[in-house]
Amino acid sequence: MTATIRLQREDFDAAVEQAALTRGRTDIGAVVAFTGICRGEGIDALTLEYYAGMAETEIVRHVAEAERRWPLKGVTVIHRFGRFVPGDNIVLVITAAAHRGDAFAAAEFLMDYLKTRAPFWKQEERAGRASWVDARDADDAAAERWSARPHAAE
Amino acid sequence: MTATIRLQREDFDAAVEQAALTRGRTDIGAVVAFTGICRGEGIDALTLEYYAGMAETEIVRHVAEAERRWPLKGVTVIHRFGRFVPGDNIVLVITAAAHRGDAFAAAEFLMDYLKTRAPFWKQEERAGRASWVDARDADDAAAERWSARPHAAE
Amino acid sequence: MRVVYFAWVRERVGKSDEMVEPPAGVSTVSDLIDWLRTRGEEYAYAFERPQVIRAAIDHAHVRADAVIAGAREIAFFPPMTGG
Amino acid sequence: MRVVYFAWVRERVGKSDEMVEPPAGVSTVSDLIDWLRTRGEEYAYAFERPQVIRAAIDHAHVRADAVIAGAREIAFFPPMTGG
Repeated sequence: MTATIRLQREDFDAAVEQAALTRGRTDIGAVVAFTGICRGEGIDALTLEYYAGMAETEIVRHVAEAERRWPLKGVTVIHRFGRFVPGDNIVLVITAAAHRGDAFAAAEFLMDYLKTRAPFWKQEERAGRASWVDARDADDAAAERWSARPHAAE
Repeated sequence: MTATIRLQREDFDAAVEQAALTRGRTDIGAVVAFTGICRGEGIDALTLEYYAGMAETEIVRHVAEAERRWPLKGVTVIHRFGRFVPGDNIVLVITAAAHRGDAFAAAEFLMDYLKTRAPFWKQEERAGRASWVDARDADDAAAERWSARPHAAE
Repeated sequence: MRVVYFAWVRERVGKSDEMVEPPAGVSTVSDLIDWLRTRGEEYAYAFERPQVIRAAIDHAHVRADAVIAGAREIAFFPPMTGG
Repeated sequence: MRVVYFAWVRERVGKSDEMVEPPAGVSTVSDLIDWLRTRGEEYAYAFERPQVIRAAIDHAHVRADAVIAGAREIAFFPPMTGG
């Protein structure tokens, strides 16, 4: 399987990434490309901070997990960091498979992971005031994660 | 909601279509782009026939149904017809929403529909011999569809 | 009324469309299939397994028991394989 | 060992990383949080709700009861909001 994983400040081009994944291949029947975009909704900007080193390691691990669960032909994950204004691209996940069900499932799995477990944090700017974005779903998961299991490293 | 629906012989450019859907907007947080591609697997070519008039009507109806079920900001469906060789694009479904769950669900719904209910038929060429592609899943659905319900037009 | 055929139904019938005037008593899609099968070997072949044939009336999927009165165009085709 | 902070934990502590030498008896992530809280107001503020703080040892998520012996880098941060 082809896997491309990048954390970068600069924008990405989904078409270029998808072409790189599928070029010259005839075993791919389905490609799902997810693009996450900075929404307006009263915010002026979004700043994304991440844990360099851990983020890469964690994404690589989850791409491997996706590959273990579904027969994938290729995966691309690009997560940007830095400052974004509404309309800017934030994240790209592309999955390629022979059949569409596998491509859809793997793309959703990777996005769910990136949303709740990858070490990234968003700060919003509204009317000149910055505040960290709350992770409601992640809070729930957090309760479970911190529950008392002796010496249970994940 | 913005909806673009096209049946065409010529190829499509997913990037151009996605840009058209999201350009100048700040209410879209998630875009799912599904591309269906002609696979090799021993086939030399694929020919796609469709029911002009009905195909458009049916796709429009199912895009409206998707819009009813999920809060979508935009949908693009492009289905090609004609002759394809392995690696060629066949179908493109793009869904845009504020949140990723809605975009993923609507894209899967539309693809499931196109696979089993839209009036398209594939013929394969293997070693110079043409044969119509069997619709295993659709066969099952067919049994249900033709079951005896008095005067039940769908 | 106009009848149109697709994919292997079209190939077996040997034409893509035709105008037909079924006799009185042919009131449902199922009746129409039964009547078409009497019109020659090519029709008997195309409709030899009526349970796998699908139909549409005026561009909308219908069941075998749908009434055909008032239909402008009736389509017959195998299970669909798009996408 | 090196301790690193992210997002509002970093802002409250007032630094992004530091070297610390916790005393004997500080054996788990939870112990380390309790000890850090004694180091000043900024730490008490950052860790005022320890149940919402997450931790990683050497780039892997761990629970509060994970043992810190042998760790090179321990990270503290709020629930993640990527994607």
